[in-house]
Parts: sequence; structure tokens; C-alpha cells
Amino acid sequence: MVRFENVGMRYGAGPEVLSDVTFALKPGSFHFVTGPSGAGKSSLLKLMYLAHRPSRGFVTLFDRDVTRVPRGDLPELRRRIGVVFQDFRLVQHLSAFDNVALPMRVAGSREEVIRKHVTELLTWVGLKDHLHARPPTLSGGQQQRVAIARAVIAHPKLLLADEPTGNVDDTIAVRLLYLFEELNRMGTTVVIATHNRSIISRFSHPIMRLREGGLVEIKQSAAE
Amino acid sequence: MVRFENVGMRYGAGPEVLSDVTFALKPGSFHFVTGPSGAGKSSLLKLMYLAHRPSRGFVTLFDRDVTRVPRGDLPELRRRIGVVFQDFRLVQHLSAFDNVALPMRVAGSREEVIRKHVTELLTWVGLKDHLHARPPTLSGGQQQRVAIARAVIAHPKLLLADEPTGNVDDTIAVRLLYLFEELNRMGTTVVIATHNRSIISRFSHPIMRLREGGLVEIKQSAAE
Amino acid sequence: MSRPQSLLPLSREPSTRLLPWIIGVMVYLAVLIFAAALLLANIAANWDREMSAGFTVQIPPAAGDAPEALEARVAAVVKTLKEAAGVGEVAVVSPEVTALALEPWLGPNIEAHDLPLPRVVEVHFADRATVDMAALIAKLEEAAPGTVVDNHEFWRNQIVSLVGGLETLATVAIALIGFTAMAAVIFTTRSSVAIQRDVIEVLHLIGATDDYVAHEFQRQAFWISLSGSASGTVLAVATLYLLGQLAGNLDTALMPDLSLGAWQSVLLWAVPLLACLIATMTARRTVLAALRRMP
Amino acid sequence: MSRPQSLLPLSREPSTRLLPWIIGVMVYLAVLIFAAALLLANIAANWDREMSAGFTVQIPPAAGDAPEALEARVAAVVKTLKEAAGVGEVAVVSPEVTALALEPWLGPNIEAHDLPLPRVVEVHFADRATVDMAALIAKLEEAAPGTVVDNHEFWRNQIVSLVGGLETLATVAIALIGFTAMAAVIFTTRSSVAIQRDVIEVLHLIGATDDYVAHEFQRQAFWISLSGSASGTVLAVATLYLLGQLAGNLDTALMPDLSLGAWQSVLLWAVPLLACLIATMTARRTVLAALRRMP
Ligand SMILES: Nc1ncnc2c1ncn2[C@@H]1O[C@H](COP(=O)(O)OP(=O)(O)OP(=O)(O)O)[C@@H](O)[C@H]1O
Ligand SMILES: Nc1ncnc2c1ncn2[C@@H]1O[C@H](COP(=O)(O)OP(=O)(O)OP(=O)(O)O)[C@@H](O)[C@H]1O
Ligand SMILES: [Mg+2]
Ligand SMILES: [Mg+2]
Repeated sequence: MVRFENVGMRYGAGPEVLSDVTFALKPGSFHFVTGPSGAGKSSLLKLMYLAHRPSRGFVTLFDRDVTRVPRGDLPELRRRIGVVFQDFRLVQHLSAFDNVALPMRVAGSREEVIRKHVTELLTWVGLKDHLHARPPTLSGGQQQRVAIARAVIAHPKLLLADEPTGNVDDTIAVRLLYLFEELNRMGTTVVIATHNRSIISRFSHPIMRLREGGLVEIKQSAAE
Repeated sequence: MVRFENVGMRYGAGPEVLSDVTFALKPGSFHFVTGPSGAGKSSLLKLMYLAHRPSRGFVTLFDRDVTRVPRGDLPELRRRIGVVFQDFRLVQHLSAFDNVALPMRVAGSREEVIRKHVTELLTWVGLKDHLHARPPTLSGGQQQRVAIARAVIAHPKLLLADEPTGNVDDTIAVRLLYLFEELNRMGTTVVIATHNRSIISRFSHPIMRLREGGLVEIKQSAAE
Repeated sequence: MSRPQSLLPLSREPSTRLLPWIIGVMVYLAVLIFAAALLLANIAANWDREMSAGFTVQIPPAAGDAPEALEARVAAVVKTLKEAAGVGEVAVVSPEVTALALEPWLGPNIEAHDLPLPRVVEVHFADRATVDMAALIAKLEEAAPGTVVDNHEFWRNQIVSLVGGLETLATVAIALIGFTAMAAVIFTTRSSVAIQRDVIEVLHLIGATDDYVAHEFQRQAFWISLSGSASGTVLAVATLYLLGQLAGNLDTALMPDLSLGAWQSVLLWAVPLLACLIATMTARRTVLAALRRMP
Repeated sequence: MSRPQSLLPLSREPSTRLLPWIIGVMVYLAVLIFAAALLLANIAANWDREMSAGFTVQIPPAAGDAPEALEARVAAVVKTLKEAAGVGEVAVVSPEVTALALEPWLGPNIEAHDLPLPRVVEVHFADRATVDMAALIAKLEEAAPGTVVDNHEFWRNQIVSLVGGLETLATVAIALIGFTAMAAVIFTTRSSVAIQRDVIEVLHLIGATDDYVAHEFQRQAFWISLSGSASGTVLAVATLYLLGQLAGNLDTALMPDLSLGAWQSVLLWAVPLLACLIATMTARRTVLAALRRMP
């Protein structure tokens, strides 16, 4: 599903923020990525959601070498990936509903289907009363839940979530993690970057630990 | 220092997001504000940093009724308040250094003093190597630390922090809390809105708990 | 329930609210200047036609000439003219008409035959190209010494150079306006792309194709420029009409005919359509270029 | 170490990069049109001065008149004129000069005295206001029947109405341009304020005064509009110079003097300065208005 081989990454002409990262994620796996602030968690995810290309090494996604994928094929690949950005990246002038509907609209789904699915999912994450609120009128945690809903609405094959519980309390965090596990059970490969130790320890999934741009260990679970 | 009497608040013509909130904070006190997502924590802080006016009731800050302060006096009041916004609100085109320097520049401090203080503080929060990086090139946790540095640089009399540790690991979170306690010891009144239970339980300070716009309890500390 | 909102609200963006105004003003000026250029060309063509239609020959009476001698010289001139290649109609102006033309100078109460007025012959070309003016003038001088040929050449040159200059100016002005309008569209679209970069980036990462994004911009650029150029054109046509009224109040002898042919009117309406087309294509290309710079 | 960066980089904002261009074009057009209006006023004043400086009297010879009779009538006319109130210099044009003026019509070889040419008297006003033209014309007719007075009144009216129309048009155009430029500044500043709303809000919450924020915008609006209007003016002056050259190539008799007085040149330079001032003040007021809407 995802394979990194000796991957290095830098922003512009800056220093390497990731170096010699090698790992492979099997389809249907569920991983936490952790490590101190600035270690490179978000950068690692950026490589996976094709927002950035590695400066060296190979990144393989869905069995394709991403450095060799022609530009025209990228949209199709990206539609199979759902992303929760650390800074949400909601479209500020669109309602919560329209934000969540975006991936389905881009993929050309029918409006009735969109309406049903989006309303259901937003209700599930506790935003039934805020379907038509624009992001600036939502609380931090509410925005985060919209971002999560947008990432999972199109049933992606690969789900990447960057600090998805930083603005919600532990009760909601656990509920959201259950959502991710539900998707995972249906075949989605899940990667979650987080600082939240209580979440990591509560769910026993393998942990990838980064430090200063290097992958220092892969533990099979926090319980180990 | 801060006194709320039967305060109600609404956004535009919407429903009340805060109602009948009454409390008083003594100078030099340290409070956590907690409660589920959407309970009104950020709204409560907005009233305190004068970004919003109450729709009913009285808010008293520095012994002045804020609904009666003439517009011209507001800047002077605001300079005594330091705020860490939940969404950081850094100026995207200014470096970390210039962002942190803003409150001092607005207050008319001399450049040498600014240079010394800002460099020192940014070093303390672990951003020595990122003084001249603009926020979009910083990691989530790094941006959060810049936002915190900007809030405390001018030694405010009242410090309001909204979810200041959502994007950093517990080690840094504790370090930042020590910074707030240090300021508190020097006389700053501190109010921190947070979901982070491990932080709340680690520092024994009074806790204000909100639920659905109401202040449901003020516990003297988590240990109680 | 929820109608999909416009994804990239180009027109709600404050900076792009400016665009219809800019395009409107540009189209307004372009249409006016273009109309002026067309009118100028019409006037110039008119004058040119009138002036190059023929020329005038004057046969002054020699001192102490008998009227018969003058008539003989007129006949000689007419004969020479009729024999010349390319010359068409040759008309001898009667002394009465000449006297009438001289009235402002000589006063009303002169008898034509009392005065030794010069005789005037008006000549029309049959085929301007085959006429060798220099040779003809020499022949006329031979046939009737003292004959004066006035072929308006001097005036024609003056006017042709004046009109030519004004037309160059109009062309430069239209080019400048077109350039500015295009620059405005490019800048505004770029600015819009920059402002909405976040949205575009999200769309891009969500799997929207470049075409999907470009289409959103292009569609809105089309409507914005259409509204701008339509109002600019309407205003310009109104201005032209008002100017026409103003000119109509003047003596018509002073002003040449200020109206455009049907074909020219069509050409005029092409200006806003062209502006619209340029704006739309520019928007599309700008967005696609910006997208191509994304990974 | 770290120089403070510009807080509100108005000029780096893509939408405001458009502003100098807009202002430049507006100032360019305004200066050109203003110059045209000034020139028109000059030309009109010139013509008016020339034409209202005096008038011409023609005394045609009666049929079969002796030369002495004509001279007597000329003398009577001159006497009447000299006695009239407000009339200054009175000059009798010699028959030779009159013949010269008629040369295009009569041909070169006429002897002035052979022809019963009308005598022409040129009259200059001493004081235009005190002259009663109607009474004077009646008196002249009495003194010498058949006298024709040509006071150019018809032509003057034509030209005055033409020039007046063009000046109204120029005024309207300048007003339109000024309005558009001001709208552009307002829109762009608003757009800038909207785009930078986050920064302004942060500054506001940090305790910056309205004046502090407005000053940042105002300063940049000043420099942007200065650069725009300066280049517009330079281009306009260059265009005027080129037009002057173009006009100079034409026969000077055809074209009136196309140059501005020193005072008018100063007035012309006031256009860009005014544009600059308006832009700066507009920016300031827009920002302050936006700030006042914040809590
Ligand atoms: N766009 C960028 N340009 C340049 N440098 C960047 C950029 N984004 C991140 N960096 C740098 O790369 C390093 C790793 O950043 P990254 O965002 O991957 O960290 P992270 O592990 O996600 O941290 P956090 O937990 O704080 O979000 C940091 O030092 C950061 O300053
Ligand atoms: N600008 C706004 N306009 C309208 N409604 C708003 C606005 N900001 C917040 N709200 C609403 O007010 C309520 C309280 O929001 P607030 O941001 O105070 O919650 P919070 O306690 O900070 O939540 P979180 O922990 O998720 O940040 C929410 O229901 C939210 O949707
Ligand atoms: Mg990160
Ligand atoms: Mg909040």
C-alpha cells in the first residue's frame, strides 16, 4: 500500500527534514506516527498525500512509484486518499455541509447521494445543528470534526490524519478514533500523526516514532 | 481583576452561546477553563480580550466596565492583555521574530530592547533555529509556540490562552505551563482554556467547567 | 436542502469587484476611440473622393483681350482636356456662376459681363490613374498661356497627413487600452488565484483536475467581463449619440457627415465581444499556469 | 540582526499591484484630456480675440461709377466710423492688397485699377462693449448705400458652440476618470483591508490604535499612487510632445498655436498631485471606516 525506501525530503534549498526513512505499510493496517514537535510527522504525511515529492529515495503508493506518475494521473490517485490537515484547511466561505461534500462533488457524485451521506456523517460527529454554519462561526473542535468528516466522506483507501484530536476533548477523540477503526475494518489503511498519549495508549496499534527527521522505531503497540 | 455578572453572549442574531455566567478572578490567580467542544470556552475568552461585547450582564476588567469604556481607551486596555488564540493568528508574511515583536512595536519599545527580549524568549521555547522562518514554514507545534511567545512578550497583566498545547507533546506542554506559572508568580492573572486532562491534573489550579454556555462549576483544583 | 454554493466566488472577492469597472471603462474608451477612427476614415475617404474626383482650370483674361479671344482660349483648353487620357466630363462654368462665387469679394451688384472675370473649367477624371498631370498642365499652358490648374494637391496632402496622424494615434490608443485591460484581467485573475490559493490547493489535494478548477474561474471571468463590457458599450453608444446630437446642432456645412455604415457598426460591437473573449481566455490561462506550479 | 518587515505589505498584495497601473492610466487620460481642454480654450480665446477685435466693411462700386464717386463713399464710411463710439483704428485697404487677396479667383495678371473692385475698410474696436453694431450698420448704409458689414458673428457663434460642446465633453470625461480612479482606490483599499483583515484584527487586539493601522495603509497608498500618477503624467507629457511634433509637420496656417502657457502647465502638473492626494486620503478613510466596524 505505502512503501518508503531511503526517503529524504527537504523544503526548497533548506536542510533535510526527513532522511533515510524506510518502511512499508500493508493494506488495511493502522499506524500511529508520533515524535516531538518539529520531528517531521506532517512532512511524512505530505509525502503520502502527494503534496510534496521526496528529494531522494522512492515512495510507492498503490503500487505506483509516485515520482514517475504523470501529472494527469495524480487527481485519480488523490481521490483514493483522505486527509485531515493539521490546520484543517476548510474552505472558509463554504458551509460545513459544502466543505464535507467537496470530495464527492469533485468525484462527480449525484446530489441526492451527497446530501444523504454528508448529513449522516455530520450528524455522527455531533454537528447536526451546524450543517450550514461556515467554518469561522464554528468552535475549534467543531472545525476539526468538519475536517475529519471531509477526509472520510469518500471512503478513501488510505486515510491520513494529522493531529486530528488536538482541539477536542477525550470523549470526542475516542469517538473519532472509533470512526477511523470502523473505516479500517472496511479496508482503509489508516495513518494518524498525534501527540495525544492517552489516545495512543488506549488503542493498541503499531507506533512509528520519528525524531529529528529519522524513523527511530516501529513498536507493534503501546501495550508492548 | 476580571468580574462577570450574569453575562450573556450571542453572535449576531444567533442563540446565546453563553448565558448567566457569573464569576470573579482575583489578581494573580491561575484558572483552567474546561468543558466539551462547543461549550463556549473560546467565547468566554473573547469577552475577556475585548474582541466581543456581552449581549447582557456586566464584564469588569481592571476595575472598568468594558461596555462603557470609550473606543479610544481600548488600545491601552488591550496592551495589558496577552492572548494565545486557538488558531494562533500569526501574521503569515512576518518572521517568527517579527510576529513576537509586534506587541512591543505597537507599544513603542526600542529596537535593541525588542531584539534582546524576543530572541531570548524564542530561544526558551525552543525556536532558536527558526527566528527568521515565516509561520507557513513552521510545524504546527512551532507555530503554537510562536503564538505563545507573542502573548507573553510584553508581560501582560492578564494572560488568556486558548488551547495552547493542542499541537505540542506533553514534554513541551509542561515546559510552557511552567512559563505561564513563572509569569503568574510575577503577578500576571492567567486563564487557560484546554481539553488536555493530563495537564489539568498535573498542575493544581482552580478549574472552571463550562457546559452548553453555562458555568457549571468552579473546582479549587483537579486534585480535590 | 443545501444548494451547492459557488466554489470560487471570484465576484464576491473585493479585488475582483473592481474588474467589471475596469473592463467597462476600457471598453467604453476603446469603443469611442474606435468609432472616432472609423468616422475619421469615412471623412477622409469622402474628402479624398471629392478632391481626387477631378480638378479646376482657370483661364484668366489677358489685359485688353476681346471676349472672343478668351472664348477661343477656353475652347482650346477644353479641346486639350478632352483629348487627354483618363479625363472624363469637362464642364465650362458660366461667367454668372463664377460671379456668384465671387460675390463675397466683389459685392452683390456686379454684372458678370462687365468684369474681365477668369473663365473656370471643371474637370472630372474618368480614370485617375492614367492621367499624367504634369504633361497635361504643360499641354494646357501651350494651348492657352496663363492657364492655372488647381488640383487641390496641397490640401489633399495636408488632410491626408492629418487624418493619417490621428488614425495612428487612435490605433496606438486602442492598443494601449487593450493592453491595459488585458493586464487588468491577468493581474486580477492572478490576484484571485493568490487569494484563493488555499481553496485551490485543497481542491487540488482532494483530487480535482486542473480543468475543473480552471473552469470555475473561467466561467466567472466570462460573466464579469460580459457585464463590464456590455455596460461600457452601452455608455459609449449613448455618448456617440449625444455627440451626434451636439454636432447636428452645428451648421451641417461645417461638419462632415458623422454616421457609420452598417458594417462599421457591426465592427464596433465586436469590440466588447473581443474584450470578453480575451478576458475569459486570459483567466483560464492564468489559472492553469498557477495550477501547473503546484506539485 | 532583523530589520522590521513591512507590517501591511499593500504593494506585495497581488490585487494592489494593479493599483499603480489603474492610477497611471487614469492620470494619463486625465492629463491628456485636461491638456486638450486647455488648448481648446486657448484656441477659442484666440479666435474670439481675433474676431471680436473688429470687423470689415466692404464698399462695392456701383455700376458705371466714376472712381472718384467710390472714393467719396469710402471717405463717408470712414468718417461715420471714426465718429462712432467705441471704434478705434480705421484702415482703408489699398486696392492692390484687395486684388492680391482675389488672386486665387481672378488669376495673377490683373491690374487693380482695371477692375471695379470693392474697397475694403478694416475696423478695430477701441472698446467692444460700447459699440452698437446695429446702429452703426444703419448709419453706414445711410452714408454709403450698398455697404456690406462683415462682423464674423455667424462664424463666431459656430465656433463658440463647437468649442463649448467639446469643453463640456472634456469636463465630463475628466469627472468620469476622476470618479473611476477614486472608485478604484476605494475598491482596492477595501479589498486590501479585506485581505489583510486577519492582520488588522490581530493588530487591533494587540492594542494598536486605529491611527497606527491607518498610517501603514496610508503611507503605502501614497507611494503607490505617486508611482502610478508620476508614470502616467510622464507618458501623457510625452504623448503631448509627440502630438505637438505631428501638428508641427502640418502647415502652420491650418493649425492654431498648440502650446500651453506657464500657468497652464503648472495646472497640468496639479492633476497627478491631486490624484495622489485623493488616493492617500481615500485609503486612510477606508481603513478607518473598516476599523470602526471592529469592536
Ligand atoms: N513549508 C515548510 N518550509 C520549510 N520548512 C518547513 C516547512 N514545513 C515544515 N518545515 C520544517 O520542517 C521540520 C519538520 O516539520 P513538520 O511540520 O513535519 O513537523 P511535525 O513533526 O509535524 O511537528 P508538529 O508536531 O509541531 O506538527 C520543522 O523544523 C519545520 O520548521
Ligand atoms: N463567530 C461565530 N459566529 C457564530 N457562532 C459562533 C461563532 N464562534 C463560535 N460560535 C458558536 O458558539 C458556540 C461556542 O463556541 P466556542 O468557540 O466558544 O466553543 P469552545 O468551547 O471554544 O469549543 P472548542 O473546544 O471546540 O474550541 C459553538 O456552538 C459555535 O458554533
Ligand atoms: Mg505537524
Ligand atoms: Mg475554542
